[in-house]
Formats: sequence, structure tokens, C-alpha cells
Amino acid sequence: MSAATLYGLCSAVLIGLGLFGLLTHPQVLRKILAFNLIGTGVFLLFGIAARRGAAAGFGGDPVPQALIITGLVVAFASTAVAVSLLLRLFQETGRTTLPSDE
Amino acid sequence: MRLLLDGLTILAVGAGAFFFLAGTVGLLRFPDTLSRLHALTKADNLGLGLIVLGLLFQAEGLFAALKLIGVWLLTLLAGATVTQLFARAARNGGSPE
Amino acid sequence: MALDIFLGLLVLGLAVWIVSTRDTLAAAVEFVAFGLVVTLVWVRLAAPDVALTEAALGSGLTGGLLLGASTRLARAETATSGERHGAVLRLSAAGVCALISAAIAALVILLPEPAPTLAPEVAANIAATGLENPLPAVLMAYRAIDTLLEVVVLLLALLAMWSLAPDHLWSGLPWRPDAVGRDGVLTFVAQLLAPVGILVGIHIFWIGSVAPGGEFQGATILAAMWILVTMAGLRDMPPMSRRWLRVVLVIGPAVFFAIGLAGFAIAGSFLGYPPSYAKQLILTIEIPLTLSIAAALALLIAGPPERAAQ
Amino acid sequence: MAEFMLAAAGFVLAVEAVGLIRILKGPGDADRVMATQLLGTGGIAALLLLAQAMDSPAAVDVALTLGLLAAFVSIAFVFGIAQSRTGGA
Amino acid sequence: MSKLALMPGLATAGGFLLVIAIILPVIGMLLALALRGPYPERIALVVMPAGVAVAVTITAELWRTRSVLQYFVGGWAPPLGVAFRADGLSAVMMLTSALLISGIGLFARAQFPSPREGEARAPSTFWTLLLAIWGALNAVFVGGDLFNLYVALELLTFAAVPLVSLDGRAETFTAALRYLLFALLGSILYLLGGVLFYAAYGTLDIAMLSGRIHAEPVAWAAISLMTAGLLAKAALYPLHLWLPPAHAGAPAPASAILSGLVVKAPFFLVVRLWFDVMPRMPEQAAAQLLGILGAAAIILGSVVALRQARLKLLIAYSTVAQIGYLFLMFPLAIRPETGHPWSATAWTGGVLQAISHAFAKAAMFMAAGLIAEAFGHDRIERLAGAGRALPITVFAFGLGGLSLMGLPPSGGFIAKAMLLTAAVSEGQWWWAVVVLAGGLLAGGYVFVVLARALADPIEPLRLSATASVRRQGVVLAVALCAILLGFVPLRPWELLQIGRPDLATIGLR
Repeated sequence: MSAATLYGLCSAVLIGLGLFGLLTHPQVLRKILAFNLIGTGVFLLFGIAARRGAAAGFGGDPVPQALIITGLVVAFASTAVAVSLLLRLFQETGRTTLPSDE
Repeated sequence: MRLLLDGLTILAVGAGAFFFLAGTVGLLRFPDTLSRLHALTKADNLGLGLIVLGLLFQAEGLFAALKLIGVWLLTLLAGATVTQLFARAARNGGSPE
Repeated sequence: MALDIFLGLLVLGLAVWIVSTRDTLAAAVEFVAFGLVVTLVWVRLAAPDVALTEAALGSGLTGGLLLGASTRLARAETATSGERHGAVLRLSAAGVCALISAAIAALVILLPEPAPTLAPEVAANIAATGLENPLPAVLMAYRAIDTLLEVVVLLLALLAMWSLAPDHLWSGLPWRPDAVGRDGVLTFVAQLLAPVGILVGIHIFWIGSVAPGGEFQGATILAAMWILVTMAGLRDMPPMSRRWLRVVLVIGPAVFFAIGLAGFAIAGSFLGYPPSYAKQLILTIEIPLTLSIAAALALLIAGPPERAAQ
Repeated sequence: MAEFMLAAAGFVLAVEAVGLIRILKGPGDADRVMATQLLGTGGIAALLLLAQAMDSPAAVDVALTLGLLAAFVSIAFVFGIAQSRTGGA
Repeated sequence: MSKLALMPGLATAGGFLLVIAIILPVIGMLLALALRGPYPERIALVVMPAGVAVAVTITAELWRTRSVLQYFVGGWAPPLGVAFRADGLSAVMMLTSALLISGIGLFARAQFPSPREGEARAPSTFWTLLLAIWGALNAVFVGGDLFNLYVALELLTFAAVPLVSLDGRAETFTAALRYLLFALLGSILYLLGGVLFYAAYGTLDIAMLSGRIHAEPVAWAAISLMTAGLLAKAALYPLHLWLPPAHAGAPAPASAILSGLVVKAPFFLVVRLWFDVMPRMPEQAAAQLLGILGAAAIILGSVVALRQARLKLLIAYSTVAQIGYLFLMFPLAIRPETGHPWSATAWTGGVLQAISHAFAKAAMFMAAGLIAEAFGHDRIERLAGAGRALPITVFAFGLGGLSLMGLPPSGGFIAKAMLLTAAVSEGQWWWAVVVLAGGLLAGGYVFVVLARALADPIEPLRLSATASVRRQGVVLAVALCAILLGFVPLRPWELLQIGRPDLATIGLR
């Protein structure tokens, strides 16, 4: 098994773990953390695609690598907005969880 | 010459790795938080310093060497500050536990 | 290979830990550690540009953001740390997630050999961009529209965050920790670290065209230094209604758009560059773009206005 | 030489990982600050070794960035804790 | 299977119009952010007619050439570069967005007036976000590259979420946060699918992908993940929980945009995926599943809507139901190897449903906003006298309701009739039952509101505000658009078939 495949399996587990955290933690901050785990898993998978596509003297396919950078920036923006919404909710209501029923 | 440099590198990096180990052992053995903190930062910074020293023997060019030293100085500075800040915060705010 | 197995296990162990820890603050600390190990993984995957971004943004700024939030929420979070959904939900969620993981793992193993790649095409066309590092060529030329829209996403995220402020604080200043814990040591460090950091940030940005680095990584470091200076109390954040601040925020995408539109005339297409001075044009975009990204990232860390402007 | 560097990087990481487990088990904010600090140093050492082993000078820049950001994160964290302890939040 | 019309060829002559359609609102948004004060509103008012003109030009160009418009950004052809493409569906969606955003913009002027001096939070934010949403929608409608579409979706998310909490009430923060989490999960699942596509086929370009894709596990997994993510964003049952509080909690003009347009973007991408990316897969079973979810949404959404006490929540639940109709088009229009002879009818019906619902629902939310402003509340049981106080508004609400019920003459009628015809002709009669039942239930909840609103008040009305005739007129105009769609002769709907040579058009002749 190549190192790329190894990290690919790793990313598969990361995505599952993150999804689990997102679904089962009532605390929003934990959900945001879990979302970042999924994100890392997805980017890692993209990185595997890049690594496997090493050619033309590049250690990896530059297109997915560049897109990962874009993705990381977007993920940061998402995290920042989610965190500030959570802090605002906390200021207004004192709650840090979402009510589970409608 | 090459061989000598390689030998020095192995020696320094090995010693550096040893200090990292020592830091962790100290961490496991020391009883209270603050002494653990001090032991650990000291040992780790020394370990990093030795590894940087070892890598300096392999460095290609002055700029690369300066960059390595820069990394070490940066880590030293950060470590010292955080320890200091934390110790002070601990004193001001009561026990850190 | 042994190192890779070890790193993989470390990543997974930390991830399990992040999900299972009871204490939110501890989970945030673990996330920083996780980001650090992932940075090493990117180096192992021959993606130093991504490693730089992960170190600066994925682990650094995101970690700082989450740590900051969890200290602010610490008390409330401790109160709810016992709250969990029912066992049935957790069990069924675990089952679904395990299935998804298994499916993706199977797909990873079944991926085609040889892997499809665009690397040869990137290499064949890189001369037309005048750059040596392939990543900026992708980000600033082949897929410039993604980068442009992404910077707009950053600005929009900032506006989204600002819009959360109460009406009377709109155009105010972001939250700032009060002076407790701020003292000579921190001021001294900020005075020392910030100039060094700014130099490093500019260095990382500048080498981007020939070696790993670029506007996003450089801008992240600059943003972190700005926040550090604010924390040390050397300079306060400006009120978000300041005109110069707004101009700094939009100057990057504005220049990007301007040169992109000029592309209609000089290269026959939007965001096209004539090969003879593509590199100069890209650099002309990147300098203001770095400024805008740095400002947007720093303000995203700072949060919505919470203090009235004097 | 490359193998030696890789092994050293793995060793440093392993040692740090053991320390991390110990640290995160102990409650209290002091231990957590230490964890971030410790990891920063170990991670930088590992990155420098990897840079040499994989002949990828860019990894030194990564280490430099990591050093800066780790300092930023630690300082922000200490600060946040000081705040929350005095009720500043 | 001829996919020639969408294969990567050369950029077409009118292709640059697609760039203009995206960057016009985005540049407007940047200017609004920089200039502050009264400028966001002024810029929006300038961009509105220009944007409509661009959308009309694109549609005309498409109609004239009868072929897909295509543009390679920066001159870089896929797979290295990013392509924009507009087929008939894109053009119709862009035209709808342009008209509706302009209408909503005119309506919102009274609600979000810019202060003469300085800056106020809600107006500044609203006008800037309106432009951002427009740019994001156009980017979704012409996007030819899966990753570029991901960025466009995120643009849409960050523009839409703050609209929910624009009023700053505590419960709207909960609604916005829930919406954001659903949207982020949706985005990341979508991205995961895109990553799998790239890993397997080495391209993110939709047209190239459709040429390389095979019926194999990785393609199935990628499509499923992307679809699941998009369904979370489109709020298809059972992923709809975030929608009612978010759409009901937002200010009326914002609700109109969110319900009318924003949820249509992920739906549009599901259509792209299922019709353009995987045309050669035997996916009937999966299409039936989408149809079943749609049917469940129609029935359950309508039933819950019937039981709502507040007008805006009722309308929001009705959105959940009407989104269900959109997904009925998948089992009816997707063409398996044998081919449905009526697929073009179902296709046209589905798209027409998307458009007519956009106008009808926007009109209803704006009408509800005016009623709530006048009454100071939106509790349905205390709306007696609304018909007398705000006759134009209540009439507009009724017209929108007509389209939701699928009664003639309205766009909703034509849409539902087409779905019905396709279902019966293809022998999938069970969808016909759902369409009819949904229409009856919609009749029920629209009637509940109208009966109250038209009743005589027990005590004299004391209104806290009166709506200007101009605002009521805008609402009526938007509602009339939904009705007028029912009068458009069938021929222009051939526009929807441009770029789609594989649809069997028996039903349309």
C-alpha cells in the first residue's frame, strides 16, 4: 500500500468521525469543530488525488493542491461566521446548544 | 569533510532527540504544574536548539542557516513569553487548577 | 512509510479524541494539535504550499478562533457538557457514519491506476503565466475566477459577521479582551514578534511566484500579527465603518476585477493575461490582494462590533 | 542520512505524543497551555528534520510559519484564560 | 446519446455576457461595501435594470442561436480552466432571478430606507447582500465547473444566512445558526463528491465529466454525496427542519428572496448533476427515491402548514411542500435506456413549477409582510378585516395561492398539469395522485388564510401602519407574474430544451 492510499484511508475515517461529531454533539462549538474535521478529511482526500497524480516533475498535481488552499480559506470563513453567530446567540439567550425539537 | 559533518549532525540531532525525551520524562515525573512547565520548556527548547545545530552542518548557504537559527530564536522567545505570561496569570488569578 | 503510518495513527487518534472529549476547551486544544500533525502530513504528501496554509490558517488562525470562543463560552459549556443526545440516535449515527467511512475507504482503494492528473497540462502552459511555482499559476491564471470569487466570499463572510451586531453598535469596534493579563511582557513580545512576523509574512508572500508561499499564506501571518498587536494593547482595531478600512478591504478584488476586465481588451478574454507581461500583471493583483485578505482575516478573527466607537 | 532524519522526526513526535497524553489527562488550564507549547516545539523540530530528509527546503518556511502562529495561539490562549478567570467574557 | 451541445468546444460569441451577468452584481456589492452610507441602495437600484437587461440579452441570444452559450474564463479551456455555460434552463432561471430581485428590491425600499447621513446596519446589510445573492445565483446558473460551483454555493450561503437574522431577535439567531450548519454540511458533502469525481476522472468540468463518467461505484458515491448535500440546502424532506424558522423569521423581503430564489439554486444543481453529469446511468430507482421524498414533502409540508397559527410559518411550510413538487420531475423526466416519450413535458413542468413558485411565494411573503406591518402581528386567527384594509395585498396573496394550488389560470396550473400529464402518460399514476392531493391541501391552507382575511372584523380595526399603494402594487405585480406564466403559449418553453437534445418532446407537440 502506498503512503497516499494510507492517508486516503485516514481521510475516510476522519470524514466519518466528523460527521458523527456533527450529528451527535448538542453543543454548537463541538459541531463546528466536527465540521472542521470533515473539512480536513475532504481536503486530505483531495490531497491524495493530487499526490497520486504526481507527474511532469511536480510532486503532486498542482490543480487540486491549489483548490485545497481555496477550500481552506472558505472553511476558515465558515468557521468564523459560525463562531460569531454562536457567540451572539450566547449573548442573547445564554445558550450554547440548539434546541433539538421544533 | 562530508563524513565529519554528517557525524556531527547525527551527534547533535541525536542529543536533541534525547532532550525531547528528557523533557517528556520530566513531565511524567515532576509533581506540580509549574515545575513541569519549566522543565519541559527548557528541555524542549534545548532539544530544538541541538537539532537546529545538527541541521546547520547540512545547511546550504548562509540564508538557509540564518533561517534555521531564526526558527529556533522564535520558538525560544515564544516559549519564554508564554511561560512568563502564564505564571503571572496563575499568580494573579489564584491556583491554575 | 513507518513515519507515515505513525502520522496517520496520530491524526486519527487526535480526531477520535476531539470528538469524544467532554470538555470543549480541551477539544479546542486538541484541534490545534491535530492541525499541527496534519501540517506534517501535507509535507509528507509533497504539498508544501498546502502545509503552509494549514499551518497558518487551518491550524493557526482557526485554532486561535476556536480557543478564543471556547474560553469565552467556558462556563456555559461546562454546564452543558453532560448533555447528550439519546443512545439510539448516537448509535444509529455511529452506524451511518461508519458505513460512509467504509464506503469512502473502499473507493480510495479502488481508485484508478494510473491516476488522472492535470500536472502535464499545468507544466505545458506555465510559461504563459511567467511564474515558476505551479500553484500560483493555477490560483491566479488558470482558475483565477475561483480565487476572485473566494476573496469575495471572505468579504461577504465579514459582512455576515458584522450584520450580527446590535443596531446601536453598528460601525463600532470589535470585542477586545480587557486589560487583565496585559502587561509589560506581552507588550514587549508584541513589539518584538510583530515586526519579525510581518517580515516573515512578506517573505512568504514574495517567494510565492518561485517557491511555496503566496498571498493567502502571507496574508494569514500578517493578520495574526495584527491581532497580536491588538491583544497587546499597542493599537486598537479600527471601527468597521472607517472609510480607509473599507477601501483596504475591497482594493484587492477591485484591482483583480479591473485587470480582469482589461483582459477583454488586451488578451481577448476576462481574466486573461498577455503572456509577455502576465507575471507583472499577476504581481500587480497579488500585492493589494494580500492586503485585502490580511485585513479580512484579521477582522474575521476580531468578530462583530461589540463596543461603541468613541 | 535521510532515514536517520526521518527516524529522528518520528522519535521526537512519538515522545511528544506521549507527553501530550499525559498533559491532556491532567485537568487545569496550565496543562493545556503546556500542550500547545510543547506541540509547537516538537512539531517545528519534526518539520526541520523532514525538510532535510525530504530535501524540501519549503518545509523550513512551514516551520517558521508554524512557530509564529503557535506563539500567536499560545498568547491568545493564555490571554483568554486570564480573561475568563476574572469574568472578562 | 448526443451530448454535443454541451461538449467543450469553443467559447461562443455571446459568451462574455455570462461573465457580465456574474460580475455586475458582484462589483456592485464591492462598491456598496466600500462606499457605505446611502450608496448600497443606490447601487442596487442601478444594478437592477442593468441586470434585467443582461438576462434578457442572454435569453435573446440563446433563442436566436438555438444553442448553448459558452465562455472560457481567461481563455483557459477546461479541464485546466473554468467554463461558464448557459443553456435554456440557465437563461430562464437568470431571467426569473433578475425580475424577482428587482421586484423585491422595489418593495424593500420602504422597509430598508438608507439614512441620509451615516450608516444604518439593516439597510446597508440588506442592499449589499441582495447584490451578493444575485451574483451568487447567476454564478450557480452558469457555472460549468464543479469547484467553481462550490465557491458560488458558499457565496450564496454567506449572503443568505445573515438575511435570516437581520431583525436581530434572539430566535432568529437560532434559526440562522441552524440554517448555517445545514448549509455548511451540504457544502462539504457536495465538495466531497466533487473530490471523488476529480480523483476518478481527472476533471471538474461538467461537460467533460459527462463524457468520461461510467456506471461504477465511485460515480454513484460522488453523485449521492453531492445530491445529499444539495438536498440539505434545498430543504427537501426530511432535511427541511431548518427552513420554516429561518424563512419565517427573516424580514418579509428577505423571506421572499430565500423562499423564492435561494432554495432553487441547490435544486438547479441537482438537475445539472442528474441530467447533465450522469446521462448514461440506469438510475430509475434513485430517481424514484427522489420522487418519493418529494411526495412526502408535498403531503407532510402541506399538512403541517394547515396547522400553523402564524401566517409566515404557514407560508414557510408551504415552501417545504412546493419544493417537493420540484423533485417529482426526476422520476418523470429522467430518461432511462428505454426513454420516456413524455420526458420533455415533465421537464418543462418541473422547471415551470420552480419559476411560478418563485413568483407566487415571493408575492405571498411580501403580502404577509405588509399584513404583519399593518396588524402588528401575523396570527391568522386575528386577521379578520385584512381584506378590507389591504385589498390589493390580500388579492395578491390569493393570486399566489391560486398558483400554489395549481388552479387555472396560473403558472402553477400549467406546471402541475404538465407533471400530471407526464405521470399519467408514462403510467406512473401514483405521482398524479400526489400532485392532486397536494393541490387540495394547498387549497386548504390558502383558504384558511383567505377566509379569515375576508371576514368582517368583530371590533373596528386599529392598524399600526398602512401600506403604501406603491408597495402593494409591487406585490400585485409579482403575483401577476405567477399568473401570467399560465398564459404564455407553449412555444417559448422550447427555450428550456436548448442544450438538451436528448429529451423526447412528444408531449410538447
